[in-house]
Amino acid sequence: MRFRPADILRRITTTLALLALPLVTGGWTSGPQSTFDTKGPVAKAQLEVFHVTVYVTFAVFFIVAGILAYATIKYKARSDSAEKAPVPDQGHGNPFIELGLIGASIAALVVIAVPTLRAIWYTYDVPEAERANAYEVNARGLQWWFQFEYPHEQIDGSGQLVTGNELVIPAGRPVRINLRTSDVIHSFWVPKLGGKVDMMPNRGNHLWLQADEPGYFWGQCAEFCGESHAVMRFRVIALAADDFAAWLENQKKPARDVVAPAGAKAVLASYDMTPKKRNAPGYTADFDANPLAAWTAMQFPEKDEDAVLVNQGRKLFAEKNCVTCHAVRGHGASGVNAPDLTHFGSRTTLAAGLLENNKPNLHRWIVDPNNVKPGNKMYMGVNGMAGYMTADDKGRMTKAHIQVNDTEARAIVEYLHSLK
Amino acid sequence: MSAPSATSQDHAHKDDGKFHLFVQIAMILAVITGVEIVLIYLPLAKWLIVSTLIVLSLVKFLMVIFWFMHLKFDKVFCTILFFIGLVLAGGTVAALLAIFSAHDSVPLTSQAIYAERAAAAAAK
Amino acid sequence: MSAHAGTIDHHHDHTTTTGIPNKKLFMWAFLASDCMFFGALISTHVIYRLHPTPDGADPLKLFSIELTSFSTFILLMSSLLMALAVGASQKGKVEATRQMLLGTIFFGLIFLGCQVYEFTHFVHLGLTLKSDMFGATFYTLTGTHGVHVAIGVLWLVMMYIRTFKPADASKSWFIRAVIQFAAFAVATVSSMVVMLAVTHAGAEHGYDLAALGAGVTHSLPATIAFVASSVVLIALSRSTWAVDFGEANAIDVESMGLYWHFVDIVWIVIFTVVYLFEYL
Amino acid sequence: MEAALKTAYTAPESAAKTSARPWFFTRPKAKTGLVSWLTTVDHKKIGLLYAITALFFFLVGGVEALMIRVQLAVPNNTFISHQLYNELFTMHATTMIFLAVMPLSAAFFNYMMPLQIGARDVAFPRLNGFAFWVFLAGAIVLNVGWFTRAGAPDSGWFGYAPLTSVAYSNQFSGDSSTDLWVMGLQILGVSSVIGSLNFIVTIINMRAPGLTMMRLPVFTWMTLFTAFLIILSFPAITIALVELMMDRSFGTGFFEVAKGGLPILWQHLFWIFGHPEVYILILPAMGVVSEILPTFSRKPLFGYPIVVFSGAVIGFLGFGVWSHHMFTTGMGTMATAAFSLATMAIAVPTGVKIFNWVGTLWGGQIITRTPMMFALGFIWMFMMGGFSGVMHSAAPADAQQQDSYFVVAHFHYVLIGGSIFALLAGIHYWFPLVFGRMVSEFWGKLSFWVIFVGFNVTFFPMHFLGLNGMPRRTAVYDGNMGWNSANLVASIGAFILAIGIGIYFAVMVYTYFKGKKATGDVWDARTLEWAVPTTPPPEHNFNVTPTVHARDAFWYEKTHAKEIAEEKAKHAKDEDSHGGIHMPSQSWFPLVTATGLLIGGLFFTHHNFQGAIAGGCIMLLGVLGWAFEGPGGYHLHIHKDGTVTGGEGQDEASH
Ligand code: HEA
Ligand code: HEA
Ligand code: HEC
Ligand code: CUA
Ligand SMILES: [Cu+2]
Repeated sequence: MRFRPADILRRITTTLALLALPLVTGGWTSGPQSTFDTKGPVAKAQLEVFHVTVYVTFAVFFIVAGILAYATIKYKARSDSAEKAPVPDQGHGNPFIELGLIGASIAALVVIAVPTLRAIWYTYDVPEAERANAYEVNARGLQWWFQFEYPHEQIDGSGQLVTGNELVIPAGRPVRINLRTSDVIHSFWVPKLGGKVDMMPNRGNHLWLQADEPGYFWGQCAEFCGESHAVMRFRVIALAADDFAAWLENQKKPARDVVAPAGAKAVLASYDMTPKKRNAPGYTADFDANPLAAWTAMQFPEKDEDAVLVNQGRKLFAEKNCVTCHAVRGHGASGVNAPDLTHFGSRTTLAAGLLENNKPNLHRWIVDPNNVKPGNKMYMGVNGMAGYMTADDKGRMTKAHIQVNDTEARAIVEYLHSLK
Repeated sequence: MSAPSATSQDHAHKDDGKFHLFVQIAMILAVITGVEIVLIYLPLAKWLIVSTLIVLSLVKFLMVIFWFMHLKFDKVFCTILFFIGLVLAGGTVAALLAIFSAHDSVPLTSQAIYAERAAAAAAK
Repeated sequence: MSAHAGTIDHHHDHTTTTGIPNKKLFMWAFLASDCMFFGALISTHVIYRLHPTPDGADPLKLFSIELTSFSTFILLMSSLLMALAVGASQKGKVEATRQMLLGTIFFGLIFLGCQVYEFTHFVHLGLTLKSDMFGATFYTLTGTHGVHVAIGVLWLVMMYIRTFKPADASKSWFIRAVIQFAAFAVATVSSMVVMLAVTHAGAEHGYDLAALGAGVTHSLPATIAFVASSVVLIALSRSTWAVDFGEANAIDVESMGLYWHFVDIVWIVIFTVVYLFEYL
Repeated sequence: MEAALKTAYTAPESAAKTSARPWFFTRPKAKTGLVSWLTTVDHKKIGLLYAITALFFFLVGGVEALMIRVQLAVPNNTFISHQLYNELFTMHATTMIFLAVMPLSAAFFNYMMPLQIGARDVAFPRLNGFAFWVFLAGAIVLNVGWFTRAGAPDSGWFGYAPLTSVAYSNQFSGDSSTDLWVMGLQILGVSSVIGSLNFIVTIINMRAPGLTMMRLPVFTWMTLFTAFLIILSFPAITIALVELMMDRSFGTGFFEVAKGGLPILWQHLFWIFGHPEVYILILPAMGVVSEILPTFSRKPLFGYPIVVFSGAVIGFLGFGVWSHHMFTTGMGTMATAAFSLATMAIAVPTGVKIFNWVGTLWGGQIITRTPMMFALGFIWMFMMGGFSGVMHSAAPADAQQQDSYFVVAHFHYVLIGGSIFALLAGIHYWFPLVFGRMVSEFWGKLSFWVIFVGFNVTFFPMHFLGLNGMPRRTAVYDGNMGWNSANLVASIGAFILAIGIGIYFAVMVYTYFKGKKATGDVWDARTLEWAVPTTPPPEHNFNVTPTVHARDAFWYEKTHAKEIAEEKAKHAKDEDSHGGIHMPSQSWFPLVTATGLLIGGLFFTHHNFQGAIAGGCIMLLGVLGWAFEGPGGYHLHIHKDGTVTGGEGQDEASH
C-alpha cells in the first residue's frame, strides 16, 4: 500500500487539532456550576469515577479509532482501476479475534465497574464514622422555588426554622439533606458540592454533601418542573462553625422592628428604574467578583435605611394581601405558600436565585412579577390563594387582584430590605 | 381445486380423541381451581400457601397453553415465540416488585402506616 | 392442482417457510406482546397493594369468592368449548362449529355479566375508580381484562356470522350480516339489563319467582327487546345456501381461539393474584 | 422442493367464483393517482408513504430544534417565551423520535425487507396499509395542538408524572395539550405494534426458498429484532398512558400524589419502554450500515453470525437496564448498582458490532461513494456517543451528568451521529433502486461534509456545557455561568448542520426530477433487493421468485450467472403453470378504520364522548367491512419478452 504524504499530513494536523481542543476549550470547564471545580468529598468521589470512565473510554477510542482510520486509509481504492480491480479475498471473519476483543472489552469495563460500585455506596449516605457529626436539614421543592427547613432549630411558638432559596450550612461538616417536594418532581443540584438527587413526590429521598471550606455555591433545579423550571435556582452558603452559629441565632429571632423618629418624613429612595427587558441579566459584576463577601454585607442593616418608609411598607405588606402567602415572623404575617420573608433582607437572591437582591430588582419583582418570572405562583395564585391575578371561570388570568404602584413598591422594597 | 374434498379428511385426523382429552383437561382445571379456593382457608404458613397457589396457577397456565392452545402439537417455534414475551414480562414484573419492596422505595404514605403499625405493636 | 390439495394440514402450512400458518404466527407474536401488557398492569396493581393508602378500601369486605369462582369456572368452560370449536372447524363441520361458537359466546357473556354485576355491586358499596387507589387499580386491571373478553365476544360473533357468508359472492349478504350483528348486540345488552333488574329485585326481596317477575316487569322494554332479538337470531341461524366457510377457515377460528384462551389464562393469573392473595 | 416452490401467493385460487360483488365490497383498482395511494397494499408504496411523511416531520423537528438553538445562542435571550420553549423541546423530541426516525426506519423495513427476502409483499398487506394510516392519525393528533389555543404538549418527551396531571399541566381549564400527547402516543403505539407483528411474520414465514435464517441479510435481521423490541416494549408505555388517561379523564389516582399515587411508577413504566426504544432507533441504522459497508468494501460482512447474535443480545439486555435513566431518583444502592453494571454490559455486544465493521473494512477494496461516507461517519460518531453512554452508566458520575447538557450531547451523538447518519446513508444507497436515478457524487459528498462538520460543531461543545453545570430544558441562562461561548458555537453549528441537511434534500429532490438515469445494480451490491428485474422495481417485485443458495444471495447470483439463469427459467415455467403471480387486492377499509380511530381519538381528547363513540363506530364498520370483504387477490402472468398481463378484475380470485 502506498501512503501519500498529503494524506499523512492531513491526518497529523487533524490529530493535533483534536489534541489541542482541550486547550481551546479550557474556558468551558470552569464556572459557578462546574463539576470539575469540586469543593467537597462527594463531588470529588463522583469526579474520580468520571475520570476513570474518561481514561478507559479514551484508551479504547484511540485504539479502535486508530485501527479504523488506518484500515480506511490503507484499503481505500484510490483510482478507477483500483475500484474495478478483482475483488479481494471474501473472508468471513475470525472467531479468535472476535472472542479476544469481547474479553478485552469486558476487562475494560471491570476497570470502570469497581470504582463505580465503591462510589455508589460512598455517595449514598454519610459514612458511618461521621454520622454523629452530620448536620441535618430538609430541602423542599415547590413550583418554582426552594424551601429549607432546619428540623433541629426549633423556635418557641413557631416550630422549626424555615428559610427560602438560600441554604446556609456549616462548612467542614457532612450535611444530610432530606429531599421533599410539595408538588411535582424537582431536583437538588449543587454541582461543586455533589451530584443531584430528585425530590420525588411521595418518596423520602435524601442526599449528603459537605463543603470543605466556607463558600458561596450555585445550585439549580435539574428536573423539568413546568413553565419556569429554567429559573428555579438556589444558593448554598457554607460558613465556618461560629459564623454558622451566629447566623442561626439571628435567623431564629423574629423580624426586625424599625422605629421611626416622631415627625420624620419619608424620602423616596431614588434608584434607577428604567424598565428592563424580560430575562434581563440578574447579576452585577461586583456581585460576581466575590459573592460570599456580598452575602456577608447583606447581613447588616443598611446605613441609609428610611425608617418611615419601612413602616409604610410594613403596613402595605399587610394591606396588599402579601401576608396571605408570606410569613414574616413577629410582624403578623404567617402565610405558608410562599418563601418565608422574616429575614429576607439578609438574602443575596430574589425570586429563587434568579435575581440579585438589590432594590431595583426587588422593585421590578413586586410591581410586575410575571415579567420577571413568567407563570410564577405569586402572580397566578397558589393553593387557592389569589395572587396578583385571579382567574375567570375559563381559567384565564384576567382580573387584577393585587396592584402595586411605583410609590408603594418603593416602600415595600424598603421594608423587605430592612428584614435582616 | 378450491374446497378440499370431503373424502380425504378422515385419515388426516387421527386425533379425534382430543375431544375426550380436552374435556378431561377442563375437568382438571376446574378441580385445581376448587383446590385453590379451599387452600386459602387452610391454617398453613403463609409462604406455603402463596407458593402453592403460584405453582397451581402455573400448572393451569401451562395446561391451557400447551393443550388448549396446541403448543404441544405445534412447531416448537410457536412456544419459543410466546416464551420470549412471557419470560421478559415475568422478569420485568419480578424486577419491578423487587425494586418496590426495597426499603428505599417505601412511599411516604406507607411509611406513615408502617410507623403506626410499629407503634401499635410496641404498645402490645 | 398439486398432490396435497384435498387435505389441509392444520399445524403445517406448506406455503410458508416454517410451515406455521401466518395467522397463527401473528397471533402468537401478539400474545407475547400482550404478556408485557398485562405484566405492566398487574405490576401496577400489586405495587399499590404492597403500599396501600391509609384510607383505602378493604378488599375482603367487597369480594365474594363464590361469584369469582363461578365466573372463573365459566371462563374455563368457555375455553373448553372454544377448543372444541377449533376442532370442529378443522374437520369442516360448519354446524358443529356454529354451535360451539355460540356456546363460547354464551359463556363469555355470562362471564361479562358476572363482571358487570360485580362492578355495580362494588360501586354500590362505595368502591369507584375515584374512591381510592384500590378502586383505580382493581377496576382498571379487571376492566381491561373484561374489555379483552368483550373484544373476544365481538370477534366470536363476527366469526359466527361469517359462517353464513354464501359461497356465491354476488349474493347480497351484507345487510343480513348487519342485521344479525345488531340482533346480537340488542340481545346481549337487553339480557344484561333484565338480569341486573332481576338480581336487584332478588337482593331486595329474596330470590324467588316473585323477584323474577318483578325484575322482568321492571325492565319490560328490555325483556321485549330480548325476546324479539332472540327470535330474529333464531330465524337467521339457518342457512339454506352453500356457504363459503370451510376447512380453509379453520385457521381463522384457531387464531381466534388462541386469543380467547390467552384471555382465559390472564384470568387465571388475576384470579390468584388479585382475588385469592387478598384472603391470606 | 415442491413446498418450497409454492410461495404464499401461488396458494389455491378460486377463479370459478368470479362474479359481481356487492358495491360495498367493490375493490379499488387504480394503479396510479390519489386513489391508488389511499388504498394501496403494496409494501413499496407504503414504504414511500412512510418515508415522505417521516422526512417531512424530520424537517418540522429540525425547525423546532433551530428555534431552540436561536433562543440559546446568547444568554438571557428573549426570542421565545418559556412556555413556547417547553413546547418546542417536547415536540422536537417527540417528533424526531416517533415521527421521524421510527417511521423512516419503518419505511426501509417496508420497502427493502420483503425484497431482501425475495417475497412479493408482506404477510398481511392490508394490515400494513392500516399501520401507516394509523401512524398518520397519531402524527396528526400529536401536532394538532399547535393550531389550538391550548398549544402543543409541553411536559417533556418522557412526560414525568405528576407534571402531566390535570392539576399541574393545565394552564387553564380545558387545556387539552397533554391529552393530545397521551392519545397521540397511544395511537402511534398501535401503529408500531401492528406494523411490527406483520414484519415478524413476514420475515419468519415469507422467505424465498433456500433462504435460511442464517442467510438473512443483516438488515433483515435487525428489522426482526427491532420488531420484537417494539412489540415487547410498547405495551409498557401503553399501560402507563392508559393509566395517565384514566387519571386525566376519569379521576383515578395512579399518579396523583394526593391519592397516594407514585410518580416513580410512571418513570419505571416509561423507561421499561424508553430504553428498548433507543435500541429501536439504532438497530435499523446498524442494519443499514451492515449492508453498505460490505458492498463498498467488496467483501462479506466480517463475523456475520456474531454480528447477528450481538444484535439479539443488545435487544435482550436492553430490557434489563431501564433504570439507568433513574439513577438520581434515590432507588437505593442495590438497584443502582445492578442497573449500573447491566448498562455497562451492553457496551460489549455493541462493541462487537463496531469491531466487525472495522474487520469488514480490513483487507477490502474501499470505495468511498457518498453512502459509504455516511456509513463511515456513522461508525465514528456512534462510537463517540456510545462512550459518553458508558460514562453515564457509572452511576456516581451520572449523578452530575443526569439532566444536564452532557446527556443532550450523548443522545444526539447516538441519535444523529448514529440513527440519522445511517438513515441518510440508506437513502443515498437505495435511491437508485427506488427511483432509478443516481445522486450526484459531488453534491452528495458536499452535503456529507457539511452535515458532519455542522453536527460536531453543534453537539461536541454540549459535553462541556453539561459538565460545566448547565441543566437541560432551560429556556434561559444567565451570562455569568461560563456557558456563553459554547452555546454560541453550538447554535452556529446547528445552522451549519441545517445548511447541510438543506443541501442533502435539495439534491434529492433535484435528482428525483432531473437526475442521471441509472438502471440495475449500480453499486455492485450483494443482497437480493438488487435482483429485481427493473429499477424502480415492478409491482410484483420479482418475475421469478428467487432461490437462495448463499448468504450474499445476489452476489452469488452474479458469480454463478449461468446456473441461476437456468434455474430461473425452470421456475418461471412452474410458476406460470400454477396460475401465475398472485397479487393482493387493494382495499379502502384500512383507511376507513384508521379514520375512525383519528376521529374518535380527537373527540376523546376533548372529552366529547359521543364523538368518541361515533369514531369508534366508524372503526367498527371498517373492521366489519375488512373482515367480510376477504383478502382478495388477482394474478399476473409474465411473458418471455417481459411483458406483464393480468390484473385486478381480469381474473379475480376472491377467497
Ligand atoms: C440511539 C439511541 C441510543 C443508544 C444506542 C444509546 C446507547 C447507550 N446509552 Fe443512551 N440514551 C439515549 C439514546 C441512546 N443511548 C437517549 C435518547 C437518552 C436520553 C433520554 C432522555 O433523558 O431524554 C439516553 C440516556 C442514557 C443514559 C441516562 C443518562 C441520564 O439521564 O442520566 C444512560 C445511562 O447509563 C445511557 C447509557 C447508554 C449506554 C451505556 C449505551 C450503550 O449502548 C453504548 C454502547 C456503545 C459503545 C460503548 C461504543 C462502542 C463500543 C466499543 C468500541 C467497545 C469497547 C468499549 C468499552 C469497553 C467501553 N444513555
Ligand atoms: C432522533 C432524534 C433527534 C434528532 C435528529 C435531533 C436533532 C437535533 N436536536 Fe434534539 N433532541 C432529541 C432528539 C433529537 N434531536 C431529544 C429526544 C431531546 C430531548 C427533549 C426533552 O428534553 O424532552 C432533544 C433535545 C434537544 C435540545 C435540548 C433542549 C433542552 O434540553 O432544552 C437541543 C438543544 O440544542 C437539541 C438540538 C437539536 C438540533 C440542533 C438538532 C439538529 O440535528 C436538527 C437538524 C435538522 C434540521 C436543522 C432540519 C433541516 C431544516 C432545514 C433545512 C430548514 C429549511 C426547511 C424548511 C423551512 C421547510 N435537541
Ligand atoms: C398567591 C400567593 C402570594 C402572594 C399574595 C404574594 N406572594 Fe410573594 N411569592 C409567592 C411565591 C409563590 C413566591 C416564590 C416565587 C418563585 O420564586 O417562583 C413569592 C416570592 C416572593 C419574593 C421573593 C422571595 C425569595 O426568597 O426569592 C418576595 C420578595 C415576595 N414574594 C414579596 C411579595 C410581596 C411584597 C407581596 C405583596 C404585594 C407578595 N409577595 C404577595 C407567593 C405570593
Ligand atoms: Cu424545579 Cu425544575
Ligand atoms: Cu437508556
